Amino acid sequence: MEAKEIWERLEEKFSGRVHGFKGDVFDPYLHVEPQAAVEVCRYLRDDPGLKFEVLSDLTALDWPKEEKIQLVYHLYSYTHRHQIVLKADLPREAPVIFTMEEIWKAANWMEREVFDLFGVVFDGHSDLRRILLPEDWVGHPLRKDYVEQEEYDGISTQRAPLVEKLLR
Amino acid sequence: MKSLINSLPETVFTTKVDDLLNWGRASSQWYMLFGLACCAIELMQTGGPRADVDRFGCVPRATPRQSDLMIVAGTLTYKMAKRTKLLYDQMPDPKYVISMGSCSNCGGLFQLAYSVCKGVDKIIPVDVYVPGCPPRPEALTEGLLRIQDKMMRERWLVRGSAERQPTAGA
Amino acid sequence: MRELVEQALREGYFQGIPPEFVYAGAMLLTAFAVLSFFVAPLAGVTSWLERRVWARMQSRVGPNRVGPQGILQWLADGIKNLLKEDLIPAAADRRLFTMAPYVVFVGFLATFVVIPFGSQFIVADLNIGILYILAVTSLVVVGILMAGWSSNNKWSLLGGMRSAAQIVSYEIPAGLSVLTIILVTGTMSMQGIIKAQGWAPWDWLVFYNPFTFIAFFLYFTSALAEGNRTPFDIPEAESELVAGYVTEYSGMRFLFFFFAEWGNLYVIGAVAATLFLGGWQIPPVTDHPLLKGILEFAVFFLKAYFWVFVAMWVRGTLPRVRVDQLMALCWKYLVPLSFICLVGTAAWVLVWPQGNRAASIAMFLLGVAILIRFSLRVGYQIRHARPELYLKPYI
Amino acid sequence: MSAMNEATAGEGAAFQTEDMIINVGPQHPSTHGVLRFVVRTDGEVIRSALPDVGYLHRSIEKIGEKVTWHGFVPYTDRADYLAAMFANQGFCMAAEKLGGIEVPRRAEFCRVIACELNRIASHLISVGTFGQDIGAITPFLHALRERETINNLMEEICGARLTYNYIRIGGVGYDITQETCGRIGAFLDHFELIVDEYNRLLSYNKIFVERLVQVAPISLEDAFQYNIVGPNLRACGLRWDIRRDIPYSLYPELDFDVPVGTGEKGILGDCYDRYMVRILEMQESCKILRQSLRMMPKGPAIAKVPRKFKPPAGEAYIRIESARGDMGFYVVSDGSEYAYRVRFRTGSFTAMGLVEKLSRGIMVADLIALIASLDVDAPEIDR
Repeated sequence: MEAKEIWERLEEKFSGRVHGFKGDVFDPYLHVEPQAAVEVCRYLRDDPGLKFEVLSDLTALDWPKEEKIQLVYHLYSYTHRHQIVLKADLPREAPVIFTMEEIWKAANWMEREVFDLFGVVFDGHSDLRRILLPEDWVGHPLRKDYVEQEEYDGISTQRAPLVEKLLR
Repeated sequence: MKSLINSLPETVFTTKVDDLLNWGRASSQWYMLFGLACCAIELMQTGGPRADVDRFGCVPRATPRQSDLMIVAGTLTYKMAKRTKLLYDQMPDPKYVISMGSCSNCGGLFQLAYSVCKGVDKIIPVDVYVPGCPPRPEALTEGLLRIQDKMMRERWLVRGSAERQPTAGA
Repeated sequence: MRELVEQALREGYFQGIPPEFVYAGAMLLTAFAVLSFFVAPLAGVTSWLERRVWARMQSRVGPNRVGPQGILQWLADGIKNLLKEDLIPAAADRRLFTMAPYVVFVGFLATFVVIPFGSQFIVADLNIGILYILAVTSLVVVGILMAGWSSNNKWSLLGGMRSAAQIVSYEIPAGLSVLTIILVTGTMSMQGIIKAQGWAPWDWLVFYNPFTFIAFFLYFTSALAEGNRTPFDIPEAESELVAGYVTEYSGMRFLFFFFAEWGNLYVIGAVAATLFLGGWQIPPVTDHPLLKGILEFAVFFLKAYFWVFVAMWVRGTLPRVRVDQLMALCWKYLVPLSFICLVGTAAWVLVWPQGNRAASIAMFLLGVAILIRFSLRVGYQIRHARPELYLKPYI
Repeated sequence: MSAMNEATAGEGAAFQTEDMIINVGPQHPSTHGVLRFVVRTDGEVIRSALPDVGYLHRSIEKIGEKVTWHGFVPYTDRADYLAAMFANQGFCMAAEKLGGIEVPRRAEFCRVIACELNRIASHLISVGTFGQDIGAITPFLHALRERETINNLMEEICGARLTYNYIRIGGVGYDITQETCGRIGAFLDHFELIVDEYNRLLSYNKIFVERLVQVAPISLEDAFQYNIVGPNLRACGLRWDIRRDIPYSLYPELDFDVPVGTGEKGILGDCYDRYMVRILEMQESCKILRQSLRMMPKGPAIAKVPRKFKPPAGEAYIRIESARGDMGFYVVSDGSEYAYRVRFRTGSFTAMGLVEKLSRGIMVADLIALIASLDVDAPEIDR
C-alpha cells in the first residue's frame, strides 16, 4: 500500500491526532500526537489492510532550536511489504511518552536505548534502565548540548590537544 | 626465610639459572582470551593456521589465573575499564600486557567518543604497544617476540640488575 | 629393588639405621626417580604430542621452537608454572584448595604401581590389580570435587558437580566391562590377565567372544568420560565453564591438574592394552632377557600410545555432549549394554570354559574387516580434504 | 530436573533449594566479544538470563555528528567488524540517496563482489565459533584458514584485512582488477568444496546435531514481535531477504536462492536451522560471486563527488541485508558538511532482546549454543 493511502486511512480514523503528512520525501512520514501514539500503532499493527508486524527502528532526533525531541518510528509490514515513518514531537525539558512495549516487544530495548542516550522517559516501561552506558553515567550523550564529564570513575577523559581541535 | 629473588651476586651459575628460568617463561606464554573489539578477530587469526603462535608455546587460556600475558585487543570503554583492572589483578605474577591496536594504545579512531577510555595504559601498565587498526597477525607475533626478548633480559637471582626495562614498541 | 636393599643391608652399608628406615628411604628414592624420570616426561611428552597432533589436524604447526620439534615444550611449561605466583583466592577454603591438586595427583599416580610395562617390569603385581586401579582412580573425583567446592567460584562448583556426577556414573560401565574380562581370566592381577592372553591378535581378550569385543569399546568410551576427555569434557568445558574446576588454580597447583590429565590419558591406554589387547605379549623371538624386556616394553608402550592417539584424534574431531545427554548415554545405553556383555560372557564361559578358538578367529576377522572399512573411510576423507589455498602473490 | 525439585519441595519445607546467580561475562570465552549475562540457574537449568550490553559502546552515532560525511566511512567499518563492508555500503547508500548521486555500474559490481566475499567471511566466523562453543575446535580453525584466504583477497582489493573502508560515497575506493577477479574465481572453486568438507566434519556430526536440535526455537510471532532479522528470521521459515524483496544495488539482476529453515532435524527455527541457513547462504554467496564476476562491465569505479560533500537537508532510511540481517541506516542532514544524526539499526541488538525469553528453562550449555546461533556481535549491539 502506498504511503498516501495509509495516511488517508489514518486521517479518517484519527482525525486531528495525526497530522503533517509528507509524501514527497524519500521515506514518507507523518506526525502523530504523543498521547495517541500507542493507539495509532495498535491500529497500524492490527488492521488487516495495514498489518505492520514489526517495529523496524525507534530512535530520536534532538532539535534544540525548536525545543523538541522528535521520536521516529520506522514501521514495516512483511505481509504487505510497505513501510511508514511515524514521528512524535516531545518537549525537550521533560520528554515523556507512553511505551510501545505491549505492541511490539522489540520496543523494550529500543526504548531503553533512547532513554539512555536522549533521556526520553517511557511511561509504563517494564524495565527502564540505562542499557549502553554504565548506571552511574551523567547526562544523555546524544543530546546536542551534552557536555562530557572531566573524569569517569577516576579515569580522566582528556584527549590529546591535537584531537581536541577536531571536535566540533 | 629471606627471599632469594635478586639477592645473589652475579656468577656464571646464577646467570645460567636465570637464563634457564627466563627460557622457560619466554617459551611458554599463555595469553588470556581478552578480545574486546575488532582486534579480537585478528587475535583469533593469530592463533589460527597462518600465524599460529602455538609454535612459540603461546596458548590461549580462558581464565586469568593461568595466564601470563594479557593481550588487550580492542577498544576499552569506561564500562569495561573496571573489569579490565580486576582481570589484571587476578593474574598471578609475573605478568605482562600487550596493548594491541590503536584503540587500546591511545583511543585511536575513538578519541572523539565520549565513552571510550583513551588508552589502556590509564588503567594497567603496558609492556608492548602494537600499533595498527587492527594490527596484522604478523605485527602481533612480533609483539610476542618482543615480550620474549624482554623476558630473556630479566634477572631473578642476580642482585641489583632487575629493574624492569622501559616499554618497547613493536 | 628389594633384593638390592637386602644385599646392601647384609653387606653392612647402613649400620646403626633401623632396616625399616632403609626400606622406606629406598622406596621414597624409587618413587622420586620414577616420578621425575618416567612419569613427568611421560605426561609432558603426551601433552606435547597432543598439541602437535591436534595442531596437525587443524592445519597448524604446533609447538616447534623449544628443543627439537618443540619436544621440550612441557619442560618450559613446567618451569614457568613453577615460578608463577602461588595464588589462593581470599574467599577460598584454604585447606581444601591446597590439598585438592595433590589428591588428584595421587589418584592418578598410584595407578602406575600396577601397570605392567613388561613381564618383569612392574612395581607391584597385586593380586587385585585391576580392582586397585578402579579404586584409586576414584580418588580423582574426590580431588576434583574438593577443587570445585573450595575455589568458591561458581564455575568451579558447576565443573566439580558435573565431574562428580559424570565420573561416578561412568565407573559403572567401566567396572562392568572390566568384570567381563575378569570372568574370562579368573584373576584380577594385571600380569595374570596378560598371561591369559597370547601374542597373536586372535589370542587377545578383545576377540575372545562378541561380548568382550563390545566390552572393549564400552570400556574405552567410559574411560574417556572418566578422564574428562572430549567428547565428555564437560567439567572443564572451556566455552561454557571458563576452565571448570581449575578456574581458580594457578601456577604449580594448576600444573598438577594438567599433569594428571595427560598422565591419565596414558593410564587409559595402558589399561585398555592390558585388559584387551594382550599387554606386553610378544612372539617368541629371543631368549635374551634384556632384549626381551625392551621388546615387551616397546610393544606395550606402542599399544598404549595407539589408544592415546585415538583419544587425541577423537578430541580433534568431535564436539562436546551436553550434561543430560551424557547421563542419558551412560544410564540408557552403556550400563544395560555392559550388563548384557557380562551375562553373555558368563554364559559363554559356562559353555566353553577353555574359550572357543573358532569364535576368536571369527571375531578377529570381523575386527580386521571393521578396521579396513574404517581406514578406507578415513582415506576417503583424507583424499577429499582440500589443502589450504595459497593465492599466488602470497606464497 | 526442575520438576523433580518442585516435587520434593512439596513433600516438606525442610528441603529448600536456592537459585544460583552466575555472571557470564563480560570476559568469557564464548560471549563473542564483551557481553554479559546475569544468569539465574537451578543447578544446570537456567531460570532466567538477563543480558547486559554496552561494554563496547563506542558512541559511533555521536562521532557521526562530529566528522564529515566522507570521514565517517571508516567508522562504519567498526560498527560491525565481522561484516564491515555492509556497514560501509549502507551508510554510503544513505548518503548517496540524500545527495542524489548515481553510482557507476562497475562500482555496483565491485560492491556486490566485496560484500558477498565479506558475507562468506562473516558466516565462516559465525559457524566456526559455533563449533568452538559446542566444543569442536578443529572446524573453527578450518574456518579461520579459509577466512585467511578471503582476507588476502580483500587485502588485494582494498588494502585491508578486516576494516576495509572500501566502499566510498559515490562508488568504491579502488577498482577490482582482472587478476583479482581470477583469484576470486580460484578461491570459489576451492571454497565450494570446502563447504562440503565442513558439512562432513561438523554439520552432520551426530553429537553436534543432537546438541542443537530443539534448542531454543523461535516462533514466527516472536520473530516479528522482537524484530528478528536476517538468517535468524529465515531460520524461522520466512523466505525473506532484503536483497530479493526490497531490492537494492544489483541484486535484482542476479539469480540466487534464499535458504530458509526447514526443521529438517528438529523443529522449525531451532539452533540447528539457524546454523544450517548460514551454511547454505555461503553457497548462495558463491553463486552470486560467480555471476557478478562474469557480468562485470567496464567503466569508472567511482562517481564524481565533491570533497566537501554537502547533501541537501532531509532524511533517508536505508535497509540492506548484512551478514546479520536487516541493517538500517537512518541519516539526517541539515545541509551542512556534517551529518545531523546518524543512526544504525542492527540485527544483533534486537536479537539480544529475545535472549531473555528464549533462555528460560534451557541448560547452561544451551545458552552458549543459543548465543552462538543468534550470531550476535558485540559492536553491532552496542555500536
